[in-house]
Amino acid sequence: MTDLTTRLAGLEFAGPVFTASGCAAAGRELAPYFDLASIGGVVTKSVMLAPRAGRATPRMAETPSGMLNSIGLQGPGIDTFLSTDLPWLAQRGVAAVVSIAGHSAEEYAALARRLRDAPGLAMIEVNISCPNVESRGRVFACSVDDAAAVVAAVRAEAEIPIFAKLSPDVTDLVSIARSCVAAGADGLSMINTLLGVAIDPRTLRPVLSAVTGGLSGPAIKPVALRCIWQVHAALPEVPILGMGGVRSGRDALEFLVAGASAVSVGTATFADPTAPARVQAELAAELTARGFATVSEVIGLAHLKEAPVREGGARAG
Amino acid sequence: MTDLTTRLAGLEFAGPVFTASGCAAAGRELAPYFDLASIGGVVTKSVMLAPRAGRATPRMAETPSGMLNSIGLQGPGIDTFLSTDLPWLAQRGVAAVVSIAGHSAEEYAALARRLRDAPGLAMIEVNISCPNVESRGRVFACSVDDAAAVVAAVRAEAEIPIFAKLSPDVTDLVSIARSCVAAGADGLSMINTLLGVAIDPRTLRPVLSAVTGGLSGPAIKPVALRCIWQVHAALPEVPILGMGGVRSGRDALEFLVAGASAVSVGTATFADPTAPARVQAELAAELTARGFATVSEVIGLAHLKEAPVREGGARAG
Amino acid sequence: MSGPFQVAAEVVGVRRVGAYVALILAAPSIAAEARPGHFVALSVGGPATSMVLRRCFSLAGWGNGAVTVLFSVLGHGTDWLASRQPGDLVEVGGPLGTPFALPSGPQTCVLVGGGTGAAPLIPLAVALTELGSEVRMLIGAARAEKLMAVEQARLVADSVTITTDDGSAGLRGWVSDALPGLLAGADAVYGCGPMRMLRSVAGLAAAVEVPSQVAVEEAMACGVGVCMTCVLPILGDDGRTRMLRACLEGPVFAGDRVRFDAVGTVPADAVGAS
Amino acid sequence: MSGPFQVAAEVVGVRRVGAYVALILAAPSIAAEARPGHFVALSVGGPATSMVLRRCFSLAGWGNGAVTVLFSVLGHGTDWLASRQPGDLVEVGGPLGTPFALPSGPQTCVLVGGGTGAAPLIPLAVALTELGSEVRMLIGAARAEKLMAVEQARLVADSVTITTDDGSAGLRGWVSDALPGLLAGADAVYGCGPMRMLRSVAGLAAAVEVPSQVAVEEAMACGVGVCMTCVLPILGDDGRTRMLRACLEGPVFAGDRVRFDAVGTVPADAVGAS
Ligand SMILES: Cc1cc2nc3c(=O)[nH]c(=O)nc-3n(C[C@H](O)[C@H](O)[C@H](O)COP(=O)(O)OP(=O)(O)OC[C@H]3O[C@@H](n4cnc5c(N)ncnc54)[C@H](O)[C@@H]3O)c2cc1C
Ligand SMILES: Cc1cc2nc3c(=O)[nH]c(=O)nc-3n(C[C@H](O)[C@H](O)[C@H](O)COP(=O)(O)OP(=O)(O)OC[C@H]3O[C@@H](n4cnc5c(N)ncnc54)[C@H](O)[C@@H]3O)c2cc1C
Ligand SMILES: Cc1cc2nc3c(=O)[nH]c(=O)nc-3n(C[C@H](O)[C@H](O)[C@H](O)COP(=O)(O)O)c2cc1C
Ligand SMILES: Cc1cc2nc3c(=O)[nH]c(=O)nc-3n(C[C@H](O)[C@H](O)[C@H](O)COP(=O)(O)O)c2cc1C
Ligand code: FES
Ligand code: FES
Repeated sequence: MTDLTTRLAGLEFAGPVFTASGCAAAGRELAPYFDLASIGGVVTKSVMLAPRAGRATPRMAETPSGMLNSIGLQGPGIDTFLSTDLPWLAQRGVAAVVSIAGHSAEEYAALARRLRDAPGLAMIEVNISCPNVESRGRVFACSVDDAAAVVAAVRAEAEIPIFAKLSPDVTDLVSIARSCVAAGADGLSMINTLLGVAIDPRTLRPVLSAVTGGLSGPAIKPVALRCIWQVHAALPEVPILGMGGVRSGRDALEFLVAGASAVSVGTATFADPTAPARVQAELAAELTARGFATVSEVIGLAHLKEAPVREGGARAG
Repeated sequence: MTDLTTRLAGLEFAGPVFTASGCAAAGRELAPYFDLASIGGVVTKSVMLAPRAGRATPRMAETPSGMLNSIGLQGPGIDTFLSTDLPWLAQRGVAAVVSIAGHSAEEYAALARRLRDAPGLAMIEVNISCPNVESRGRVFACSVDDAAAVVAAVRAEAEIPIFAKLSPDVTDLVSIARSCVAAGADGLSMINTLLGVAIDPRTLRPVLSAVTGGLSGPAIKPVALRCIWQVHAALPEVPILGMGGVRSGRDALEFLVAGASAVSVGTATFADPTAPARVQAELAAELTARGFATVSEVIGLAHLKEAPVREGGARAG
Repeated sequence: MSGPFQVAAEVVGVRRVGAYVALILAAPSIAAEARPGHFVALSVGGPATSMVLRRCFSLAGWGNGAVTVLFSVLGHGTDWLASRQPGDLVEVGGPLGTPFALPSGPQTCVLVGGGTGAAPLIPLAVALTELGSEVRMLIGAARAEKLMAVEQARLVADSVTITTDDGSAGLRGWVSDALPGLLAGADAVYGCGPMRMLRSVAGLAAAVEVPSQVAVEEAMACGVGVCMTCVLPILGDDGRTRMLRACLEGPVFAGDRVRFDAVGTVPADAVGAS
Repeated sequence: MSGPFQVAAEVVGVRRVGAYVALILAAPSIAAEARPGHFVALSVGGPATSMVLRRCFSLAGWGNGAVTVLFSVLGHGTDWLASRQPGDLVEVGGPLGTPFALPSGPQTCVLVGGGTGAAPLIPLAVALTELGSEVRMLIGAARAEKLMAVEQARLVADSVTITTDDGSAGLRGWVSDALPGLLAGADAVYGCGPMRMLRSVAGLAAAVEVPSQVAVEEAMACGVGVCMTCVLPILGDDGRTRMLRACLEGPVFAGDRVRFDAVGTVPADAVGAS
């Protein structure tokens, strides 16, 4: 039986599987389906300083093996989050990874300040896939300097580990990753959604009222594995929280050997609210079948010229 | 009955559906399945100056609603292509769009020179998704300057329309598109594949011997539509040959209303060798059912604030 | 209440009912907690499907450890469901959402269903009848063959009125044309169907000061409240508008709390509107 | 020859045969032009599937306008095929590839099949027998239940030798252990199966100067020669190595032309190697 205890940036988690930001709200709604304390932790929906109503509907379009969303970061704002959502998780001993989002480095810093000594808070995930009001709405994650500025601002305020969440929609992901780490990120979450559009052939108009949305689900898994592969190869010491189409323990194993230290399960939760717990259980079985004693043994294994072929894994597909 | 005649950069084609480079070889192998002269034309596999053996196998991995390939531009080289492949198409009155690839602007220019007054050649598609030996293997399509340099070099040699084929793996696609047009591209082909990785959970190694490969198929359709949407919005006068997951006439219609003037069918040809002709026939039925007299009427229609809802289209999905 | 539950349910029956398909699934835990207005989310397409989202359906009935949904085949998901065989397994989550609020005692109730919106009204009529209420049912559709659950309605309601847009059955016109005639002495109105219909139902009820409850059908990605795709503008007790989740705070809302004028938008006066 | 063809074929039969499934499809045009060594490509998963590539299978037989494939259920694609019902339609393309070259007259032939590689040897044995040849069949597998088409082999071959890795049926060991004993007086050797087995078969035949033909199973995306995924290094008449397509120039190659040492690589001396 593999020991699932997972270490990220010096912290210990019950397992290597987390929820994905925006795919589990603040955890509570998933409580009927599995014990939230049994997985690595709950990554909460990106919270901003003020309450947000989000984008107009339709906000969702199903696509081949994926979906587009344009929620627009609807949320209660940091005050309600701190008074209601976070305590609920803390009372139940659930490891909380709070995702924060803002429109300027200052907003991110203010959020990090508000989160200081919040009970039950394990880590901060910095969602830098937001438009930067100070540079004509360019997304922070698309610029080496903007990304670093946000991470540095959060670093200056936070006393706990921070993970920078990267967007795949960039020319040179590794340089963005480097700048985030140089600015003080303890780890990297990847990947956020790919920008996409869906057209309704009945109306001949975009399906989403916002026109563009974020593509997630199994469709993007090869892109996620590529991003993790490249960044782990360049920065082998930096822990990666991997995500993008993880649906099964087999998928999670692929992410770990590609270089992720843990994974988040997002879109798969919509088809199966038990997905995070199920994926962790399936992963445990895959690891045990191959005779691994700990999760850390497999991280990045696919980068070895000749990885040991272990028993128990069935064929691909 | 909609008139399918399609104009691209001043040229007339029998229809708006083309094959996609690398997904139809040089056309000949598809001749048993449909009349190659009945579709817009055949976009041939990117040809280089010298013969190429390509990458080691495995070169292919199936992924959710898509596939990865790392063929490595295997091909006969420009001499054999000119003596064998192109004449075969010309003799049968098939419109040939020749895709060229090189490792330096000079190589592209040399290819364009060799293609001068080649019989039956309609256009050149410039595949700039190749590593530039002069800038540490960075892909031309990922740099505004490198892309422009290649296009300008081809423009200087070619007497026929040239389309620059763009990669979606960039931070700012519109600026790359602009620089290609400024350098003399008559149109743009988009999108090329997304860089991806697949891991074999049996061996815990990458499936592809080249590790990374290009992701294609329905999985990337939302990304393709987004790229076409953005570039058409920025450069409405520039004709776009759209591709990325087109499998049906419904898909093709979505690409046209998003801003493409014509579409290429790639991966879908592997599941159904008749796909290019079938997609064109299905598109004709969709257009006729909605009462459109010509293909050009629908190009970019989804950008109108209120597109007319036409009859006959069934619900999305 | 310990639900909702996520189970692999065995198909016990699939029947064509007019233009619709009735799918009966063995799901004791879900059946035990089902209430009128609840819905379920069904996984579709099998192991190698490209459809990553579940399909949601109102519960049209339950009993003996089984639940029934009534649906029309529109796309690949419902087509796959319609082709299930008894014995097959279908992943189902439920009961989901906030059901209709039932009165404490006997009342005169008008139930209005448009298209597939008639499905949840059958169990609602049963529950209201058990409370000794008088149930007036009004069912509308585009054409006669599109009418849903009329037979069941006749069994459970005190009266059943039919409308069709083309007059191929019952009265020609919309349910909103027939509703006013049914409101005399009514204590409550319940509606389910297209947003446009719900808007007029809520409006007509309000006009004669009869409280109404409406069940909406917003496109849903998760159905359990975690994704925020299914929101619509709802007036709160404090008079402020919030974008609430149709899958959790709904699908049933008080008719006078839905900002019908602003559905599909984020009204400028909504909490957090930018 | 006007093929290959792309048709929607009706399933005429699906049978379990030991560890394998026999799928019989009505495809007159394909059956009419089928030759031993040809294969077909089958679309899998239905309209909303996530599987974008076809699955390729050697033709195990044909006649009366139908073609038969014999396969083992490995993943979602073969699982979907195994669950087809008579009357269902399956998109099929074929006959594909370059078949075995047949002798002009009677010969003594040794046919070697490993695992699912036995499938194409059945029609090959029939064709050779029709030419008056003596057919010695050698079939190997990991375990007894993994042996394919042994019954059919006994009907069409003059002799049938069996090997299993674990000795659970026939001789313990690999086909390569049994082959030498069958080469006495042989004019030709035909092989189909895993690359490792084909390598030793071609080697043993060459050692006694008997010409061999081998049918390879490279992963294929298109099956018709347009994608270049299925290549392997083949020696040409000019003594130069080229990366040729298993789906078009193959799957059958002369045993002495396959660069078995370099399969899975691009040998430095290959035309166009960088
Ligand atoms: C709470 C709720 C209750 C419902 N109850 C019923 C019912 O009792 N009977 C019935 O026939 N239908 C009902 N629907 C609508 C039903 O969910 C859709 O018809 C079904 O999802 C269509 O799936 P498809 O794959 O066949 O169609 P497609 O059009 O191919 O589906 C494509 C996508 O659109 C979504 N979608 C399509 N139509 C709708 C719709 N009207 N509402 C929400 N999402 C949609 C699907 O979920 C999927 O993501 C209900 C919907 C909701 C939200
Ligand atoms: C020319 C040819 C002839 C074949 N003849 C037979 C036969 O007669 N009987 C039989 O049982 N099998 C045969 N195979 C192998 C058969 O194609 C695979 O077993 C099948 O594709 C597996 O599909 P799957 O979805 O069930 O498995 P998965 O492993 O889920 O398939 C995943 C992917 O891998 C590919 N793949 C998996 N295994 C193979 C393989 N061995 N060869 C090529 N591609 C593969 C599939 O095409 C698919 O793209 C043949 C293959 C080729 C190329
Ligand atoms: C509906 C939805 C909402 C999301 N909201 C957020 C968010 O608020 N913050 C964030 O960092 N990522 C958000 N994401 C991205 C996911 O966290 C994840 O990075 C992405 O979906 C890829 O993982 P998946 O394929 O498992 O969903 C959202 C994704 C979806 C589908
Ligand atoms: C096997 C394969 C080979 C390809 N080879 C080329 C190529 O040589 N040149 C090129 O510009 N694009 C090449 N492409 C990309 C396609 O032309 C197309 O841009 C991409 O696959 C997206 O379209 P699709 O989803 O319809 O396949 C190739 C794609 C595949 C799948
Ligand atoms: S459907 Fe996900 S929150 Fe309602
Ligand atoms: S499988 Fe495509 S060329 Fe052989």
